[in-house]
Amino acid sequence: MSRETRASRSERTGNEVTRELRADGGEQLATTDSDIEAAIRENHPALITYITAGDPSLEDTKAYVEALDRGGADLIELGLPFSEPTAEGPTIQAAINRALDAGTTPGQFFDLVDDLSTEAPLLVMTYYNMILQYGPSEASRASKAGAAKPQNKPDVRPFVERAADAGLSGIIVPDLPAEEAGPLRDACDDHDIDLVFIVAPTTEGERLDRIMSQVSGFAYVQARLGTTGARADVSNATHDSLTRLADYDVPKAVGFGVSEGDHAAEIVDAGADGVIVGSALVDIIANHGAGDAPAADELEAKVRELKQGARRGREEAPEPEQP
Amino acid sequence: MSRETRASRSERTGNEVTRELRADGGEQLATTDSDIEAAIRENHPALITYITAGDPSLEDTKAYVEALDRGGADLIELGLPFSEPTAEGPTIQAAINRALDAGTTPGQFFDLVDDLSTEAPLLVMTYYNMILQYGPSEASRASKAGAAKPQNKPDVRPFVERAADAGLSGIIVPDLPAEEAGPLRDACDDHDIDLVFIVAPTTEGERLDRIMSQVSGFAYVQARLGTTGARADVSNATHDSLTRLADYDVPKAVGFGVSEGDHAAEIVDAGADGVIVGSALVDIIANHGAGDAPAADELEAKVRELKQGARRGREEAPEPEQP
Amino acid sequence: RTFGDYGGQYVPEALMPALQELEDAYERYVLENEDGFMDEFSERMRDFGGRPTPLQRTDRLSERYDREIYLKREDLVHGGAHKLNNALGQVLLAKYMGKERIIAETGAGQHGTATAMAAAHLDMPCEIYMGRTDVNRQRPNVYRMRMNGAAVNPVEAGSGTLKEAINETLRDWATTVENTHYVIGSVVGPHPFPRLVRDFQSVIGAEAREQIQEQAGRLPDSVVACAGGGSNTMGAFHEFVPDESVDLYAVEAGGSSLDIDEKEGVAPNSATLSTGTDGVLHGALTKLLQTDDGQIVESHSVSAGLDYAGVGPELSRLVETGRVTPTSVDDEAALNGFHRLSNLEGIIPALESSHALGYLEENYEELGDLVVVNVSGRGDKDLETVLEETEKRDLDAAPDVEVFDA
Amino acid sequence: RTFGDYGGQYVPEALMPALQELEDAYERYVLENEDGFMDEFSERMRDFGGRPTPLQRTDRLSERYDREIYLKREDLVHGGAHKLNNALGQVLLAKYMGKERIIAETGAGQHGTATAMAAAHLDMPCEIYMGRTDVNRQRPNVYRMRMNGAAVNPVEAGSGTLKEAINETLRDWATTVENTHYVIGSVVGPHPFPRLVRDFQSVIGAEAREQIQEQAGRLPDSVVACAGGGSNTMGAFHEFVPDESVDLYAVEAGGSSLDIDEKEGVAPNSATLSTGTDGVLHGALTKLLQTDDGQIVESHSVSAGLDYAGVGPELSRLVETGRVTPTSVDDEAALNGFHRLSNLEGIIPALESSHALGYLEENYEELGDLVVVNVSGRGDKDLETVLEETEKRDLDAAPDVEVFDA
Repeated sequence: MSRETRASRSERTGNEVTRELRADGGEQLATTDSDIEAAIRENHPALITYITAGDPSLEDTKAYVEALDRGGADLIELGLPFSEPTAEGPTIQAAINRALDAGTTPGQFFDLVDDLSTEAPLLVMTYYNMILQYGPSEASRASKAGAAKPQNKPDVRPFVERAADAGLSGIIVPDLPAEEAGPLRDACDDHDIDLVFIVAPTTEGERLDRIMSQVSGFAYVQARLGTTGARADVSNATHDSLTRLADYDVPKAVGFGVSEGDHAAEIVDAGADGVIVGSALVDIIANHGAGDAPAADELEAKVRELKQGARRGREEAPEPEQP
Repeated sequence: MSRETRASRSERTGNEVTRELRADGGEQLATTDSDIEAAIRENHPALITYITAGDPSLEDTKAYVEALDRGGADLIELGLPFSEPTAEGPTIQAAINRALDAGTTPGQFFDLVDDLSTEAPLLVMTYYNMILQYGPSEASRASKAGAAKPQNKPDVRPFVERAADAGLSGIIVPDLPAEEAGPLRDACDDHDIDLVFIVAPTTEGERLDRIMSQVSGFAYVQARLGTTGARADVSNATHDSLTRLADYDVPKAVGFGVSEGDHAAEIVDAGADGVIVGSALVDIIANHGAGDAPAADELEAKVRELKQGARRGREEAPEPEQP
Repeated sequence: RTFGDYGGQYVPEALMPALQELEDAYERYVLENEDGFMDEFSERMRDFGGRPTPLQRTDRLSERYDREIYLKREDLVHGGAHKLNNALGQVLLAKYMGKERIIAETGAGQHGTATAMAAAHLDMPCEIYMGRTDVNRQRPNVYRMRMNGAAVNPVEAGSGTLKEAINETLRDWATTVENTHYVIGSVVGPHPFPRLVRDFQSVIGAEAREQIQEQAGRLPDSVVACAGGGSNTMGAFHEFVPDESVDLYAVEAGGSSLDIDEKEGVAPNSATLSTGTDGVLHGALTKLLQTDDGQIVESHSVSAGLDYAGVGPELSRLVETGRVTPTSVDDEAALNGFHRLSNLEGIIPALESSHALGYLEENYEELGDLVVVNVSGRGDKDLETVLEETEKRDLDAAPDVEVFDA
Repeated sequence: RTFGDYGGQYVPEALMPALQELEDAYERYVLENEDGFMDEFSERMRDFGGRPTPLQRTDRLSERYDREIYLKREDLVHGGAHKLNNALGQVLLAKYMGKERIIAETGAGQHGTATAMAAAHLDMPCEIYMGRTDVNRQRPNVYRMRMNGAAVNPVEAGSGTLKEAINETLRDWATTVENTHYVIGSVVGPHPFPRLVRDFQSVIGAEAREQIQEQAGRLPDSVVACAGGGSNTMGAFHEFVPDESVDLYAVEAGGSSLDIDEKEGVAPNSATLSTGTDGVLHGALTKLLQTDDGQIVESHSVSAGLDYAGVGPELSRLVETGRVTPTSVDDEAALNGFHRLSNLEGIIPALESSHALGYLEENYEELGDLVVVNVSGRGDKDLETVLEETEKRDLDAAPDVEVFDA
């Protein structure tokens, strides 16, 4: 039995994102699949990659995104840096600091995205305050110059609008739980952008249902408690989470700690539709420093290794039961 | 009218110290005058000198005492050093510290006094604890080796006995007010030793009577509030105190701050029977340091100057009224 | 979950179940006194913490300002500040909830020392995150925490101050949330923390309200408290909020200037209520010091305890509705306030509290005839800072600096 | 004027009228509450000083020693120790007497800071004498005094510690006695100081006696307090002296050894009641650490506040009559006591008070089922000393020293 998700509910309500995800590996595509869902389904098991925009510069990021694309990434998450990255481990935290030190702004970020044309759909990953503050009106800007003047309430719509314009397919907000996501969910719906939610090892019962009723694109399965960061093994929590999610008809991608092809294989083996790799790629960028995109080749090779790992996992995976 | 003093009371009670001090300058001696009273009377106005025993060594002290004697001191106070000289100013405090650093003990002090034969009678000036602790029995000494053993109560008699044996004529104890002086007063009486009390600028009324009823030898008139130490002027307090004491029939000697012949003159002029000089002499000793009694000549000259000053004061003094 | 639009729970998904569990515990133990929780809390605050603290009528300040000035003496709480009210409450709550481990962040070290004391008292293992810069400049507080048996984990990231410590504690909590309680140090963070901390701190105002009526025969015309995160502020104000006749003044750290350097991402102040804009930080929608883009700026104050770019969401709301008046005084006024109280009343106040005293000096005429000032903590911890800062300036209320050289 | 043979007034004649004046004021204001003096004193100790202090039942110490251990929390008094009880009392008395100036001596700075606070509070000019060595090693206390508006006069003589400071203060007083009151810091000195200070401090025991009966339903089996000069000791004991069933333990500083080096004039301890002999120091006949000749020796203790070669004459008498049991623990036991209370109870005690806690650890079996320990002050002031001394030793109760290096 398939439990209700945003996808299945949308279908019933006649929403334009009407679609059906088949748990047998995505062979059967619904016509209104989003770009993201389509990318996962078509390339199952999918490899989702993350790097931070502006690390170490936006020029480098452009070259690195293209390298990820060449290497076979099926989806690419681009981090828009925020000064308080409380959900990140040391690796991505450092990347974000490098990007901020380079002066990366949301405006420049969107300009970069405007400039990119990759095969893989792009998502932006950022913290909620960056979304709230984007593109304030002239009146609001003026109010910040002095003390205690009236201020427009922050609004998520300018950000989502600009993201849609730039061709972004999805948004991930690590500090926005389903309970607070109403305004952003609505704005994303209005602009056909997927809003990805994270499912944690601690997410169970009613809360799991609530998240799954809001998620679109894919469910970001957090492999373990804690923060992002490359680790040497795959935790039991991953297996448990995938088991808990088995009945929901939305793609599941596992992140937090995936660093090697073998991890990818094991995760796909455990039933995931995709793996998300971030810190392992950011490490490569960090090791090469600034210059003329010196990490591009290594990134491309790493993505290839991971993609192969994921495929190996698929071959080893038991045949999924039909829903 | 002459107010009652220890001297006049003793006379009435048939005590062996029966004597009468005449305020006209001591021409008329009572037969039982103490050595100290006799010295003041015979050499009126008397010069009383103080140095610290053991500063900088007991050998030096012997030579210095002899120099004071040669210079014309009429009485010589020898300080027995105590570690907490709370009534002293910086000069004598430093002298006491030098004496303690040199290892001066009460035993050595008395040995020195045994050795001295001066024309001027000698007094010991020390703090009460030195008197209390002198010459404990063997049992008491033993008790101090361990913790919390029974202990003999400290007693003033061994000290007074030894002082009498050594030929000391008087004792001055700057931290022993009349109220606490009973035991020492009794012991001194038993050994024919004078007990000199200090009269402060704050001493008035009943307390003055109480002190004067216990004093013997002379009343040590404290020239000003504060501690010992050479000063450049003679205070009003000196005049006030001498006026307050005018009716008591005991010699009055003024100390605390007398440093020059002119001071001595002024004090005698104001009606004192003697002047006490300490810090000015200790300064000379301090300036010469250790060696073969290098300050002796200068001490002798200083005493001569002071004695002449006191005599000058006497000549200028108005004729005292007959009692 | 919110105060008007302010508040909420903007945290990683992994923490949400813990917040729900905490909300449940808050309702049962704090609001409903289940198992006598609040009774035990009050008793321990009395016997261990030293409550009630006095409300002291000042002789010399009252004369100086020609009105009745009362001080609420939170500097006398065990540990030297109001911080224990909250720390003890939360550690005790964690014990009732069956948690096995306590974590907390600390900036200057006041909340860390309070939490370490409470954890030692209640026999709970405790780890404190503290920025490397703060560790190095607040050694005595590091020693105190360690002597109380807490581990102190230096945070090397960023500028090594409070913000980084909070971030790192959130990361620990995201990893250990199942057996660990995070003792947030102020009325900030996601729901239910702002309410929970406020309720533990509201004893300040509850006592003061009763004491002033007993001692002065009526409610005060105004209550003045400094505001950083806002825990002493909400603690002092909460019970007076329904008393419409009582004006409430939140005095923020004006630092050296109220302007923000957008380019450098630096605010030379911590006057969030006075100058901040709405945004989300550390789990709540509230007023913030941020750039137009939404990056949080480095705040600054001579008082480390006020040096925070956010503020409690309930205070944002009370300012929005006009119930609380946001104000600020600059570093110099605070330093003068420190010296003035030390010199006139024999009470060395925390530099935080000195802001309230600086405001009193500058604006006493607006405060009515009967004023309560919250002295949130004692200033022993600030001596070195005050000496350094006093040497740089020509302060009216300070002793000649040379006297400190002898 | 005496306690048995102990006590008296062994001072220069110039001071005697002032002592008589003080005795008169003591009788009128303290004993007879003339002009409501004692009422004002109590009120100020409540509002300014933070009294009453709690009597806290400990959870973990009680478990450790398998008996009821209560702590009297004088560490919560304004300023951080019981010292204010006396300082405020005397400064207030000086005001009632029409004196215009306050002087005091201080060793580690606790009495000096308390006096400076009291003088600021009561608007009295104040000068504190402090040995040069102490000035240099107790900078924070020097700053606190100066911030409270007091002048701090370094005393260059001798070893530059407490003894020299007392001597110098006596010299000042001998000069200025007509308009100046000397606030002696303990139950020492000439009559009436030992009684006066005791009476101001006896609030400790008066509160504790009432509190223990309220909380435990009966009088304690024993009261344990550290003893240097003895003001917290007499303060804690005085009200219990008539209760024959209550054993009273005065715990002295055993330093490194109880032996005296006669030749060097040095005692490596301050265990005056335990090992001293009768003599006169600073105005009173009492037990002293002295050589056979009567020279006062340099005492030593890891705790500066206990480091004194004399002791209050009333304590000498109470030991002589057997009412008080003199005991001591060494530096190491005190340091362990410091760490143990910090770690187990979240209370960082003064090193002075740590001696009482060290005695508790070593002798709890003799103390009965219900024990009151006086925590005379807080240990913030001692952090540096404790760190230094802990590094030199292998202490059972201390955290690993490396944790302080991070």
